Amino acid sequence: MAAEQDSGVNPPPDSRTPTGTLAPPIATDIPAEVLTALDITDTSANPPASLAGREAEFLMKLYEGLVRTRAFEDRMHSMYRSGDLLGSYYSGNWHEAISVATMAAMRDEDYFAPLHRDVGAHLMRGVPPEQVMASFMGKAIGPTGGRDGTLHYGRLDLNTYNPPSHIPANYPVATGMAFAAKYRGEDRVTVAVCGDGSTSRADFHEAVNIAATMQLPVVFQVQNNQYAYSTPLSVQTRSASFAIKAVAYGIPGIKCDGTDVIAVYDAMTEAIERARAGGGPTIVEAVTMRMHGHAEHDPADYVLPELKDEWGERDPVALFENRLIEADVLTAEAAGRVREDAKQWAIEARKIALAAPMPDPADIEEGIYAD
Amino acid sequence: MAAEQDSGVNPPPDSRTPTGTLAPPIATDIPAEVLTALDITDTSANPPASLAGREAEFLMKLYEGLVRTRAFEDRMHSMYRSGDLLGSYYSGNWHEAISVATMAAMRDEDYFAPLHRDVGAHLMRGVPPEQVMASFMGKAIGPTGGRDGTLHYGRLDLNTYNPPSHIPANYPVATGMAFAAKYRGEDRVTVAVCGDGSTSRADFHEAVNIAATMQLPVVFQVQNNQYAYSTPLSVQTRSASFAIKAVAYGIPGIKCDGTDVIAVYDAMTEAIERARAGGGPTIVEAVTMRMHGHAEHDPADYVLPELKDEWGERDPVALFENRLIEADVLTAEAAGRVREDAKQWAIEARKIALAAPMPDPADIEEGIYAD
Amino acid sequence: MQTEAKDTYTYLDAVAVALDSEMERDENVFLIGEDVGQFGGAFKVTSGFLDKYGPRRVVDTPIAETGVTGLAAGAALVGLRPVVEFQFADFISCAFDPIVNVLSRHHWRTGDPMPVTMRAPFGSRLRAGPTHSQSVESYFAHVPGIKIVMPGTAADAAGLLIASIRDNNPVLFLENKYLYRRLTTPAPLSLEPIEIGRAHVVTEGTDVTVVTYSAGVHQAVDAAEQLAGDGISVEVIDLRTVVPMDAETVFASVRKTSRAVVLHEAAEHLGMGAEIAAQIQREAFWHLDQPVERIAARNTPVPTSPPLEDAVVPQPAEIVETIRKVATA
Amino acid sequence: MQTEAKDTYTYLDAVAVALDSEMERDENVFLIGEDVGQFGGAFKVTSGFLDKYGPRRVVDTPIAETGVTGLAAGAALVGLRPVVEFQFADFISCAFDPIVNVLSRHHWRTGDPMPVTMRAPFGSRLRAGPTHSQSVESYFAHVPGIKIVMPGTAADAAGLLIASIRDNNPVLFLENKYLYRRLTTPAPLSLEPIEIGRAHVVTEGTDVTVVTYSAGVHQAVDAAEQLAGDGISVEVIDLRTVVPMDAETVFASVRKTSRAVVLHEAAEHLGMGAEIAAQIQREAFWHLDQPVERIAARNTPVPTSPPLEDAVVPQPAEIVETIRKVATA
Ligand SMILES: Cc1ncc(C[n+]2csc(CCOP(=O)(O)OP(=O)(O)O)c2C)c(N)n1
Ligand SMILES: Cc1ncc(C[n+]2csc(CCOP(=O)(O)OP(=O)(O)O)c2C)c(N)n1
Ligand SMILES: [Mg+2]
Ligand SMILES: [Mg+2]
Repeated sequence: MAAEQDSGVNPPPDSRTPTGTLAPPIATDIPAEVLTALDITDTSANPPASLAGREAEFLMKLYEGLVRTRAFEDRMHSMYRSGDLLGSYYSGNWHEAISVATMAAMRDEDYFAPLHRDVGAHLMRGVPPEQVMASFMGKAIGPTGGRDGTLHYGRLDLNTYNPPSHIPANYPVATGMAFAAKYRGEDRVTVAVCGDGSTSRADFHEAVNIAATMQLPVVFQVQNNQYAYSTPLSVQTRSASFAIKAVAYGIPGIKCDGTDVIAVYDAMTEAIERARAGGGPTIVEAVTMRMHGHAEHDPADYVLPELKDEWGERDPVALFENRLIEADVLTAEAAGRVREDAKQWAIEARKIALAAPMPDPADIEEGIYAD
Repeated sequence: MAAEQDSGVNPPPDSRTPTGTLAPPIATDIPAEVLTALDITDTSANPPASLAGREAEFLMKLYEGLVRTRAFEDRMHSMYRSGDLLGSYYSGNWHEAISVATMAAMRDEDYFAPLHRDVGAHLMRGVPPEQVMASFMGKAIGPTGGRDGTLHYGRLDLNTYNPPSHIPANYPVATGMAFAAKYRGEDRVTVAVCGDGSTSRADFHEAVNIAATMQLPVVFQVQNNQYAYSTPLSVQTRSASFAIKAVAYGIPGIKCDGTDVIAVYDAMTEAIERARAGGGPTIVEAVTMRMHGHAEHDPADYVLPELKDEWGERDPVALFENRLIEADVLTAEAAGRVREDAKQWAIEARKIALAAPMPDPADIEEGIYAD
Repeated sequence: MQTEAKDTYTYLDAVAVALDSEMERDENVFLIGEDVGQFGGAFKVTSGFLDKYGPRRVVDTPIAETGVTGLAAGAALVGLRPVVEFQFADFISCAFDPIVNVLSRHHWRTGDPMPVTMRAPFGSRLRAGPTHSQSVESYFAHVPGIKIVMPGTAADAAGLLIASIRDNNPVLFLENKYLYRRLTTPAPLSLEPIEIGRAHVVTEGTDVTVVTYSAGVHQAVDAAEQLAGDGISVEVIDLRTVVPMDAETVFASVRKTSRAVVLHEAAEHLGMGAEIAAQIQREAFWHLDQPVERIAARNTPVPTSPPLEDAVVPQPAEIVETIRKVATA
Repeated sequence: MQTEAKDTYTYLDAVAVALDSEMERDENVFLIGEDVGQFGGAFKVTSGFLDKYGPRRVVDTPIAETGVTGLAAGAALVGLRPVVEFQFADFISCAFDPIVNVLSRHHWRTGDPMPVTMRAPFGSRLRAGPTHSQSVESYFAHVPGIKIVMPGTAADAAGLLIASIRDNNPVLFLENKYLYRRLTTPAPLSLEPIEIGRAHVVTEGTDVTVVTYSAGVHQAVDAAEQLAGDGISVEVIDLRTVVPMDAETVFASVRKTSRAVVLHEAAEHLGMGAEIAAQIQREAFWHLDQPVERIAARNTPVPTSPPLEDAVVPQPAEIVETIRKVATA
């Protein structure tokens, strides 16, 4: 019977363990000199990025962002469980450092093209939390008034693109936003985000290649959370890392620890400032772990327990909190207050979202065409 | 006025000179050790591959293939000019060494997924020359009986896929043929061919990535002829070479001189035998120059004269003929006979094609569905 | 595994059982798609298949709809019978190019085989919004060479999927995800193939013909029952396969009833209803007492929010009233 | 440059002049596509534009239809007005996904602007075979939110292209490549925009209405002239834009003539003729003396060989006879 044959096209399931944990293949397989010659930086195996020389105000801003994002996520998880949402919720747990650092490294006028795990980024950009909630509830106060839902809450007035589900359709769109900025001689940068799985698609390849040949001011961030739905990295790509894919496009690549908010901030800052100065695109890979299911309905029992345990230790919010306390930027007591504030803020948002009306269908056929 | 501004998104036209001539960027920019560490071989700047230890019979087979292919090309050029064809002809001049060497490196039972410049490969695989001509004339004896035309003459009974115009649609199809061979435990290899321009598309990326993760027995050949229609390499990609794009997929890459039939043979043989042995895909880049227009209607005046001159010297047929004569494998007289035979063979084919009938439209609506 | 013997089979079970039986029967059949292996697919249709058939025949892929569809074409060309799963029908847009330019035309161009089955869960009413609710049959129905199969019942899902896999052509097999777990059929589940291109007269009637397919069948039958109470006799035709379409069954019915309504959840403009109405008015013109009416979604994307989605996709009251109007005008 | 003052303008000249005038008028308009720069495009429409406008506004791209279309969407979102050239309409299949899932729905979802013009040379009769002869309007006409403009004359090509570029929506502007150099219009060429969504009654008549667009207009007018000799009065309507369609003009004509034929070179099955016939039979049912007939390509790909292509795409005799039959039956 077929199942017993060993001419398997894929390796058998047990051997398909995810690769790309923080002892990354590129650091072990490819010598550092080689990476340097290729313009690939890998800081992901380094000790945490140093806090030295960073202003307390800045560090506290990051911290508050992390805590708020986590508080929001926690609220969404319980809203999912209590049936407040129309469908599922795409958790960004363990992505908080990436979202918050990315927003900190960007200017308000920079364009942002997110995907589904970037809730923290939207919150940092100024989308009120009740609007995000409303998007998952079909409420009239959602950014699309209930026409679209779930993760589709990008607001162009906040220089953020609202992507469709098709991943990563935001990548080509981001090249266009960057094209426009360059066309007009503005020094805005565009940041596009996708996941490890999204890198396998047409849109990734065509967008990065176009942006590279045109030297557009865009940063392509890959949030490597080691899974695409149930699919581990080994089924997604055979390349040594996502950062190293930059070689195929003749641009620089950076790989960093996605649970270290400072490391992500430094990587994104380097890439963004290079783009702003006319140096073209960079691929920035931030490595983390998807700690929940693809969305809340998914128990994710395909994830190896060891991997969950290993990464469970690396909570980007707790890690940063501890470092700030160690560095005397924060006290445990102040941290408690920040957390409590954030919790109340999220609870308040839920109240508003629950009380908000459903949209009126009267004009649903309008708006197919712009005037 | 806009034309005078210098915030150009593309570099100004004059600076868009083609890169990637045989002093290739990767050889100069990226140290050899780096390429080795990445499993990229670049023999394209080497002296011609040695003839030592190759059997005369084998060398003569290559030579005859080159001469026939050239004779066929010459006939097609004049048939285009005399109005024998329905439309244009896509010349494979200066691609002859790639086609002939590739076929020599393959077994008959290996699958082949060509594109539009591979006429020599079809001839070597056994497509009668009048059938290829008929395909450009809409004649009933063409491989599709006039339903399709021009370059669409792949014959599955010769283990060759017949591609549509969309480039490189043959790449994903080739992964499927390779998948089937692996599925059945056969040791057939599949070779897929595309041009430099085709590498920018979805199909290239998705196919190579899939084949790499599944370790399918397929070789992805890129015929880098430095132009895609009018588009030079610098507009197509910023990567140092096409071979090095293999890094993005975690597979080996080889770059070779596409005007040296032995160099291509060696590169393809290495890649094919690796695939046959279960070692997965390779990207093989063969560098040449497109010496005619994209097709015969195109005067190609966008090509820099220096480039045409430089490459004009590198006629793959003449180069090999001279080497065989130098090595005493061939005499000038024998060469003349081979050339004259080939010319008559092509003239004969034209006669057959001209005399062939047009297809009968009676059953044109049949065959939409297979039984 | 959804394929064990059961008392009743859901629409989803039926798909799984059909897949299982074809894989048992023919070594050349294999499954390929995103998350179809250990995870069993986003809707769990292929749950347990990896354990039974192994990674050779149940193949997880990168996220690459273009490439995977092309791969299926290449494998089919040389003798395999791939069954591709699209996670949602909406993502088939990413495979539009190979479906149109490789799969659909290849046999006509060359005579080579192209037996690829493409399974995709489609449709609305799950509050899933514009990019998880699309009806995609019209994207492909204009293109010669693709068959489009859209079963409305669990029994048809099984029989038609078996026929699709055995068919030597590219078949788009569109599973209505709203029905997956809402519809059941009692055992035994027949594993006889059901001929592609044969409609099924679900309820016979004399006053008006309703031509529909997929979930529309149930909406039409519900409406027919309600209208029967008012003395209106509705004939409901389930096309089952929209390409090729069993036009003769439709024309025969309309010649009898003289009135016709087409119902589908795809948007009206250039939906299948346009082709069906155009054919009916041509072939049964002298029998028609009323113009052919179309009941379809508004010409908008499918919204997420419940009141909005309900305003866009056909609702029971609209269906009943439109049929009544055509039957009684 | 095809844009200098001339005595007569070809259809191709008209497109070039319109592009030039919009680029002069609006700094936000830029051209993007494969080989559009120094080479001037595969059909030489943009010849000379690089010299005049420079590489900032005339942008050659890698071969990447998906990516370039997405790029255009992003640029349009933030204030530019991209004009994308597809080398052949056949290759727009590679941009189906972004057109459907990004461009078409974005304004409806968000209220954001999406002014992208997509130019593509389409159509048959050039012996160019299955993948260089496609008519692609039906691929997109089912999708809400895209306008589809298909001029049949040089003057309309200019006026409608200007309107398309100024339109705040994604517009598919389909140029009939058979007409490029076969059709001329005398100077002066008007550069007034022509409203999108307005049909043009090309010849007035009383016996039968022919609804058509693009090259079909000339085939219909030729047939009308021939039939006039037999005393049959044909009204030819050039839709000019197939989405949105000027249905009122069509209905008014059919109410007058009581007979209708739709003509296009796309395949019949779910071609625009299906939608048009379905609408006519509904809105003018009581006026119709005959069913609406469709003249269209056979439901096959477009073959290369002349006798085969002629058997597939509508020919003059078939057009004349079908119109005569409908007019006189
Ligand atoms: C073109 C396309 N195919 C399939 C999907 C379904 N889908 C949504 S998210 C997802 C996994 C994405 O993985 P990754 O890019 O790693 O992002 P992550 O969810 O891990 O953040 C898939 C397969 C999609 N949205 N688009
Ligand atoms: C998807 C797609 N877009 C555009 C074209 C039109 N086209 C045909 S060949 C060609 C250039 C191909 O260049 P390259 O891949 O370098 O091959 P070469 O012709 O140089 O051998 C283009 C743009 C096409 N066939 N398919
Ligand atoms: Mg992921
Ligand atoms: Mg080339």
